[in-house]
Amino acid sequence: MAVDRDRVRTPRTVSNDFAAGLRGWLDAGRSLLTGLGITGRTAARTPVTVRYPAEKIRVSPRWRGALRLRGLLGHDEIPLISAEPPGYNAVIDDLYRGERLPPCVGNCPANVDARGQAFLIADDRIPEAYELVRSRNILPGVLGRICHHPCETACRRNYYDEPVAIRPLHRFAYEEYRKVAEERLTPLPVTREQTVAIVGSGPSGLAAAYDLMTLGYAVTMFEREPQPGGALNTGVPTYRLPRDVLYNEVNDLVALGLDLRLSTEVGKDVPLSVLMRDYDAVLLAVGLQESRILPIPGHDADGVVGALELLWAANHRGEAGLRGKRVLVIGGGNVAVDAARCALRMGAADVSLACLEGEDEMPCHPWEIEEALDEGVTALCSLGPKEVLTEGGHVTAMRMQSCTRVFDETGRFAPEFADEFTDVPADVIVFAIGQAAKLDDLLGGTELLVSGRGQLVADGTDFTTSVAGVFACGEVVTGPGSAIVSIATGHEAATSIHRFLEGRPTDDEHRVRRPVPVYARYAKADVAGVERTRLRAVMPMAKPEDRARDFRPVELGLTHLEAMAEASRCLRCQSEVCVGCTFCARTCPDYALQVERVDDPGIRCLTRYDLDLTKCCFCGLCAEQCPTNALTHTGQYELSFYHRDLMTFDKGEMLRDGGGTRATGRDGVLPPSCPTRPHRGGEDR
Amino acid sequence: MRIEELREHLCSVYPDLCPLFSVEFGDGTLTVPADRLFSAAQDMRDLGFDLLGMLTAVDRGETFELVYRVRSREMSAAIFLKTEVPRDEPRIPSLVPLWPAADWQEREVYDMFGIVFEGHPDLRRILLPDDWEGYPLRKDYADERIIRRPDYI
Amino acid sequence: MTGQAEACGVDAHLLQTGDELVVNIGPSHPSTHGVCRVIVHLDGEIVTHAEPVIGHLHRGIEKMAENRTYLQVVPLTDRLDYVGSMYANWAYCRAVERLAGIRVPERAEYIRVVMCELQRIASHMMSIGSTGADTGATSAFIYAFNQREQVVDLFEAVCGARLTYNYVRPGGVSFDLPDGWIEQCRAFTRSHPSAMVEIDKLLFGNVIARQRLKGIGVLPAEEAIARGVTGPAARGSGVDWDLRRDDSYSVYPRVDFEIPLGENGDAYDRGRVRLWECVESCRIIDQALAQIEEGPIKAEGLPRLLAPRPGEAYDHIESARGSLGVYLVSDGSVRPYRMHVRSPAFQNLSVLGYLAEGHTLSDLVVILGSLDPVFGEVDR
Amino acid sequence: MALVDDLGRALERTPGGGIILTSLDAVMDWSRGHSLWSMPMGTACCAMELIAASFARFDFDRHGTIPRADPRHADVMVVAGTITRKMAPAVKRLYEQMPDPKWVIAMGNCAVSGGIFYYDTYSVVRGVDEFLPVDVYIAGCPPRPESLQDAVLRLREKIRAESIAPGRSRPAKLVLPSPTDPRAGGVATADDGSGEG
Amino acid sequence: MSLLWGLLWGLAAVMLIAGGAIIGVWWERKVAGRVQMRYGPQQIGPAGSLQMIADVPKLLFKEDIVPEGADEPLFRYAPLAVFAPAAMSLAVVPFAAGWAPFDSTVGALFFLAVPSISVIGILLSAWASHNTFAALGGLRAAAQMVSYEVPRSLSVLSVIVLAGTLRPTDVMAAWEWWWIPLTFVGFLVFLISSIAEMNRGPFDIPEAESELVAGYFADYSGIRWAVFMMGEYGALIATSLFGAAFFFGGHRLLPGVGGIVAMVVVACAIITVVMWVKWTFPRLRADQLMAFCWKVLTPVALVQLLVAGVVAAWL
Repeated sequence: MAVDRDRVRTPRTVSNDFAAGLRGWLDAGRSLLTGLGITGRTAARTPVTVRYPAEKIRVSPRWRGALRLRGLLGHDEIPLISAEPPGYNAVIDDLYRGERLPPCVGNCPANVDARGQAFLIADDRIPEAYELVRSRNILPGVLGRICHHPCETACRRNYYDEPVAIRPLHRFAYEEYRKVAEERLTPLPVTREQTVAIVGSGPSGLAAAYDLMTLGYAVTMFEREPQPGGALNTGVPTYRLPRDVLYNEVNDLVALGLDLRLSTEVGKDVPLSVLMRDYDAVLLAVGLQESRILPIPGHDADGVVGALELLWAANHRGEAGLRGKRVLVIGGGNVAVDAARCALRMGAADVSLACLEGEDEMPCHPWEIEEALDEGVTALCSLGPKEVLTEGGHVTAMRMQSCTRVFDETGRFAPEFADEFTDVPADVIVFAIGQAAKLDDLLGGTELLVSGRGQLVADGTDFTTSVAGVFACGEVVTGPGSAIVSIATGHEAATSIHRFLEGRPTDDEHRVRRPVPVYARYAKADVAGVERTRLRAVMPMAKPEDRARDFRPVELGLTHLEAMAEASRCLRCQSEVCVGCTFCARTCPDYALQVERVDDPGIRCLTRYDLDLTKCCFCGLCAEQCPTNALTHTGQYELSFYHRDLMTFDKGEMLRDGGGTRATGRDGVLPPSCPTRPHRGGEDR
Repeated sequence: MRIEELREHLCSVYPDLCPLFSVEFGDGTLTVPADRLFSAAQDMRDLGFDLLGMLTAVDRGETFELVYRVRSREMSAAIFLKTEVPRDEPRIPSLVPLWPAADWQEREVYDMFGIVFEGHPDLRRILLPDDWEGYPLRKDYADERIIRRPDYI
Repeated sequence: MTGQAEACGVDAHLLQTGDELVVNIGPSHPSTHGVCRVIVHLDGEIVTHAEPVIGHLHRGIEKMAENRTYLQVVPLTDRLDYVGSMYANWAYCRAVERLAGIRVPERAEYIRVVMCELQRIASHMMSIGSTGADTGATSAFIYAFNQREQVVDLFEAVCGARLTYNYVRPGGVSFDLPDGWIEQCRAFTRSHPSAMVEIDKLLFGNVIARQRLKGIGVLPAEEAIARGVTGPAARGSGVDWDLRRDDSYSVYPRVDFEIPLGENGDAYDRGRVRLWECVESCRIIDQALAQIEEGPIKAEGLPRLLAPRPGEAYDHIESARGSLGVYLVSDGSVRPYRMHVRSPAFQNLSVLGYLAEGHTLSDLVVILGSLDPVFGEVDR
Repeated sequence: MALVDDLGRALERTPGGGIILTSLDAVMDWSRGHSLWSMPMGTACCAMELIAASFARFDFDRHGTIPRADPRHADVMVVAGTITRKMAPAVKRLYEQMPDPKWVIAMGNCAVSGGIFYYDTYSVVRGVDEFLPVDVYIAGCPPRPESLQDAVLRLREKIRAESIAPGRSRPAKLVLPSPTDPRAGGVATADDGSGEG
Repeated sequence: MSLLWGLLWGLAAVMLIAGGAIIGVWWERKVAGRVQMRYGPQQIGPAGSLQMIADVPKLLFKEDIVPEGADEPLFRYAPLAVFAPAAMSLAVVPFAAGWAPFDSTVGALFFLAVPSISVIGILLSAWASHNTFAALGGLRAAAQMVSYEVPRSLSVLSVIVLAGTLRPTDVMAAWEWWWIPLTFVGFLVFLISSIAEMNRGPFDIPEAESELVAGYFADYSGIRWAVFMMGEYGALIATSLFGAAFFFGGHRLLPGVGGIVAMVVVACAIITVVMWVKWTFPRLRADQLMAFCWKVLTPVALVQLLVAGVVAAWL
């Protein structure tokens, strides 16, 4: 222990005095001499003074000097995040390391630049916004409707009031882009002679195709179904995704130069070995085709259907023989909820959904199950399927066992059942507990390794398979997941193919991986009493009762003005440009900041940003609350003025260069941790 | 005296006032009507609560709520004594005879709220100039010199 | 200073009452540690009656707190006890955390303890220094102040301010320790005890200072308890009462330290108690820095506008002057309904009249200094 | 100051006096600037920085500025800290007791405008310039000791514009000569520095 | 002729003290700085030596405030009453062999008696400035006056007993080497009591900085306050020169012209020690000073006188 070493021990009691008599007097004399000795020794040492005008103390990087704005709306440009496909990860990584990556961009699996899109839409440059989004998320219109929007969960406005509606903005951009699509779609030049074949036109294949086309390769795509889109075409119900949106966006790609061959099944019409010979690289983006059925007694009775087959029927034929029947859907994921809602729309008398998990831990998205419950689906939770009860080959009921716990303490899937059973009467049982890939005819005649359970063996990070030149991406590698995750794997696979075709190893130290962002969990800001302009644009929804009757779309889009207003709500996080969100003025204890901005859509600028330095108490709360890092404390401390009115700084002066006004303090004082930023209290940048 | 015995003693002596007392935190609250304040304080003093920690008042609209915090060192327990005083004539017996520590704190409460402590040796304003009219910490204190910070949250 | 008396509103008749001379140690005086006016009735050089008049720095912080959100009150508490603003921050934040039921992460508690022990050293340096200045040894004040400058540098490196830190927040602390800070702090705690021994020799060991300080302003133990005196002023009289050990909060149970006590309760004992408390604080800091480990520094998921449940909470800590308590009443809105600060300096100053009888004028100044009042906290 | 004032006026009237007066002014301003004895009117937190400014680490004595507690011996009153309405008459009285060529530095936001105590208080004077003529304002809460020394240097520049003869001050550049002067942004300053008396 | 010579010498003494005060104040601020780990004045002249050049004209042109209710003439001329004794006591200091500006037979007695007049000056200024604090300071000075005069005289007496005469030049002539160790304790007593007499160092009770703010010269501003300062530094110079002469042999240390230089050097050393003592120790209370003088300094001085007497008798 550091202190024990030195010889300073605290005395039991502090009151001591000179001894009485002569010894006391001698000690007193000696104390005078020791006093003189101490001052004498100190006089010999060099003084500790900092000779002010010549030498100045280097203030600490966190010194809270006068405030300064780094950038101002309308005065500085918002940096857009875009780069050539292989280099995009590098751009995202150094933004993240320099703490300049906005949370929405960071949390999106494909790192779509939502901040750039909001800026462009607010600036009324909507086609550019669409193209900016399309460079990373290949189907903006489609995902504008079905994405599970992780960007909105990470949006910093959750902390202040309500998150920015980023997904509806994608959808709005798609609708605006349609008007100007023709003249903007010019085929991408083919600059390299190597060719790439892509099997399957799902989102991952399309993303890879787009990347490779921008790099100059000639890409041919083979699709088994008569219409493109893969799982989006067959799996997603039409009330959530009208098919024309999907086909328009795929045709955009064809217009850009993609050679798309529909209803040609690789493995049947064209053997895979031929493809591997003719093309320099092959990408298997086939997704998952068949839904898994639990091998429980009675599973082969008629009336038992797989979820994918039901959804295919609903999407294409609009009729699956469920009129007036009681339908029971087994499973708790998004596919199960889609199946249940489709059954409802196909005239099923009563639809119920049974899943292992409890009320609040269902794997599907909360807003999905809410909409389903509104439309009349009944959810039976914590029930595990045991046996199908049949009567003469027809399904009459399903015996379910109540489940007490789904995951054991280490989080692995090990459900525990209590021994009480309930019989749920049902005419049709739909299994939506997972999908699997049907690869036997595709891989016939090639040495591609297949795992025991029939899954393709592929590297999860490089998306290479056992055979050189053959790559795989999408749900066939990652298993069932969301569309945006497949698109992200598409981009990674395209990078691997590009490196393979250029002869470089697919994985070396130059390859930059996407950073795994960590964001503070925001407490829900209670929005009571918050003025209307700060709140989120309300997405108009059709009424629940007439929604359930047919397949017309559920969510209706935003109008032009609504979208621009919503886009201007974006705080432009980490862009070091003040957008006048006024949260610094609200949190200042002395009301020293007055921030006013003009808010009508399109023309959005900061009319007033006054700092009254006479009232500011240099407490640093404003700089911490600033979401965009625009407001910072400089190192300026020499703040003497002759007139009191010189001490109020207006918008122009706030932009002054913070560095060297006579103070040694450097600018670049990073407000330590805006409560919504990752906890790595940044050192001086 | 152990804390448990203290709890029984309190419940037995003041059954009607239902004192709530948490043993684990070692502090409790005793709400006493104004007239029984001095006797309750005297009991506390005899029980061994020799430190008067805090003495303050809160403006509860039509009444002032006086909060005393007495602390005993051996038992390391603390009791909040609370009383209500009507707003129109706020009079309460002073506790200076029991704890001299209350002297200046009562003068401060008189200065800020206008609550008169009977029996206080020298009840004058302590923080504000002597010629100050009005009692600032009352919620209805009107003073044209105050500029209110705009309600901008 | 002729017009001193009129300046402060003492009317003329009070000046010459009989043979007693009324002297006004005015609100601005080198040795009143700020703005305190003492009306002294002198019989020759001997003080017959001394009455401190305070309120010259009364800014109505408790009234202001009723119109600020819970986070905006923290910069206000900096200005309460400006020599030790880390305490006021911590006491207020503890009251808010107890009111709103916020759990503070481990690392934040350790950082708070280290910061407050450093603040105790800085505050005691100011107090020991001003004892030296009152008795005339300005060099001792400057030596003590140099130690305080080193502590202030440590604070500036962590939270960016020299005096008003606004560092402790409800739910944790606002910044994490910069890298390299812990070594700098360890170097200080190693060199500080020997500097304390040197100041002890220079100031308290000196025969002239002992004559000036011993036997001055004797405060008996039971009188100290009765009058609510806490902190080093009480420990000088032998009252063995320290909240860090007796009411053991935060991570103090995990560090061991001694409580220096005086015997005869005079200005000398109060001064030396403060001096040896600084050495003990160094030990606490070393042990805390040894036990600290990585982790979050702020409670997760705190809303921007804290609105705790209606109710009340009182919490206190051991500041450099005594038990500093904050009593918060909340009505469920984002602003506290009532905030009261139980100020130890206010309580300790109330014994000045009692102590000063029978001493000379120069001793009155020394007694005032030994009670170590800071008038931001006295007048609030 | 009567003796000095009529010396100044006499010099102004005599034909050749102007030259002597300017040189005498130069000497006097130099000497007053370099030996500004400060009267530390420290009330609150800024008093801590005021003390720190005159101690070992930021030595004020180097600029010839000694803290003199007695108003009679001081030239510049440094008002450091919040001035409440109970304290104001004492500050006013002490200012009047200071001998004549005297200046005031308002140190810290509380002295400049009440700072953090501007809103919601009933007892704070919102700025010392309500009852004292202030020469230099220092922003900061509390300002660093170097800011106080910078203010003393600023005051020296202002004194260089003054003269013994009343009402005859040379125009001084009152806008701060700092490299990136907060006011540099093309905004017309309050006055062009003609400097009244 | 002696009147002209007196006027001339008076002017010379005032100039010497003014120059000494300027250097003294600068040296005091430097010593204080170094003791307190800082630099002291630095900006004017090499190492700030010309700092007083900036202070003096400022003080000259300061407003000369006479507080209302003050006794006008008394107030104006009290500082002179403090300054004059210092100048006069300089007259009897034996600078060269057999030469002192005013070589009277009772020079030593004159040197011991004259400085105590300055206490009257202090009382005058305290009474005239109609200020409670000044009055307290003045009364304190008067109360403690006698207590330090007695040991001061006794300590010088021991040297006179050895020399056998009161005339400073003869004392210098009779001075022997071994007197230094013999009368060293006497020198210490002399030094301590003259510090008390000059109201400096641990005994600056009349103008206690932290209690009475500025004691008796609280209400003097500008040049009148400077005259008080010159009085104080004048006394300091005179006492250290006298101490160097009587207790360290003054010009007898080195033959010829070197003697004066040696004397001045020893005087500067004494001044530095006095300043060092001022910035190290806290301040005594008035009654503690009197107790210290009567109970400690006077017995020690008597013992020293006894020793000196025995040695003188044995010689």
